[in-house]
Amino acid sequence: MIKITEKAIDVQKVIETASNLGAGAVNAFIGTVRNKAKDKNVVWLEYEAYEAMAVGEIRKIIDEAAHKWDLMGWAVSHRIGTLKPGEVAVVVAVSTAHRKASFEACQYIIDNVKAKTPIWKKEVFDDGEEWVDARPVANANN
Amino acid sequence: MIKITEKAIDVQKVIETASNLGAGAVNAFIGTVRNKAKDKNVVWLEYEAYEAMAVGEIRKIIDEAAHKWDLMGWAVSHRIGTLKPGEVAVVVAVSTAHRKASFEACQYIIDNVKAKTPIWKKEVFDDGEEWVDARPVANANN
Amino acid sequence: MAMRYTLKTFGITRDILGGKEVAFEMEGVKVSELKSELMLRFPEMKTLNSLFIAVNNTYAEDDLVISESDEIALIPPVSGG
Amino acid sequence: MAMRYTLKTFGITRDILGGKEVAFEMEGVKVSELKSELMLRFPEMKTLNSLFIAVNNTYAEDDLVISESDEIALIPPVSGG
Repeated sequence: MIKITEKAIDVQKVIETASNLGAGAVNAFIGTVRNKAKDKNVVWLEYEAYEAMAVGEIRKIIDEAAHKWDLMGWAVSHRIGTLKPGEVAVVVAVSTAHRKASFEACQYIIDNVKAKTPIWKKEVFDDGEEWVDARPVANANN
Repeated sequence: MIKITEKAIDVQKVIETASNLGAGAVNAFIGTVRNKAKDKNVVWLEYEAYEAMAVGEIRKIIDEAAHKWDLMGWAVSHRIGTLKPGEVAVVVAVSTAHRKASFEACQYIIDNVKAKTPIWKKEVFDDGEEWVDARPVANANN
Repeated sequence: MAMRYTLKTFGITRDILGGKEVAFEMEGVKVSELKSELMLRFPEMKTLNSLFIAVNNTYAEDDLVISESDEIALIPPVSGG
Repeated sequence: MAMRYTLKTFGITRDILGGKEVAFEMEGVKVSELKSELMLRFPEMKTLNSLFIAVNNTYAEDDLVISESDEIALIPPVSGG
């Protein structure tokens, strides 16, 4: 399951989707909205995705991971829209026969989802807003 | 939260207990009962714990992890009693500011819980039963 | 002959170009030419950490030839998760 | 003088000793002596991958001196998770 959604993510459901009777290990990564960024208070975040492409890019990453490790189940869900601190932005869950592979595969997937998937977030502070990582830090507040 | 329980583990609740508003990352490991072991069908598992000591040993492991990484939240729940394939035997969840530490800390905790905590499991097959890892493999079926 | 492309914008590129889908006319037919022309007309694009072009939902190489009917998207630095 | 210890058993050691809490008399007063005596009286204990003794909820070193009022537990190879 690959899902880009405006609705709150049901973490339990993502984990269940990734589970498998033959698997002994499930690893889940849950990315949540922090209440601080660059020492400023985060009021909310805005996420947007190029949805058609994002799903395809995540599928490529999953295929790579399934090739490197013996994935018995997997699920990725990414939220878009307006998110408040504490809310869940992304969940990646994988199941494997043994635990080491579950950690490695899950980390591979979230690292690549963050690096390659066309999804963007804007941090909205008390005193301004900023597209994350768009510009070098020195120009970030221009 | 450290819990040794005969009741089904509420995975979502363990994850929520480990979450923290200042954290951007939660990693959760879920150990489930496989339907196969040593190429035989697992009918059920029996888990038992030396409870008073197990809680203390897990606490030491958490303290070590909190010292190595900056844990913002954590929770460990281990099931005991009779478990069927597919059921959740253990959940470890930690939250940290950034994702790399969440993977490392969670893996450290589950690796050590498995190696050091006085909890035992017996695999019950169609044709016999066996305390896991109790004896060298060559003697396992004596 | 000038070509008329339709550009989908995301993140900071939407703020810079001022629209979700922007008509863009230019003589060039390659991804590299599109990038140069964007930097020329919108100098703020040069301040970004990176800019990729996706054509029909796939990251495109610089020498890919684009046509008016392609789905062309501007991909500024991603920051999901 | 023989001491009378109470041993808590877990996992396979319960099957071998045949009880959850087993009275165990011996002359020795050290963890190492308890281990040797167990191997002697229950030779099957020698087939285990490992055997630790916990005294008052903590893994005990071989030279620790035990007393009749201690909570003494046999810890065969653990297999949680």
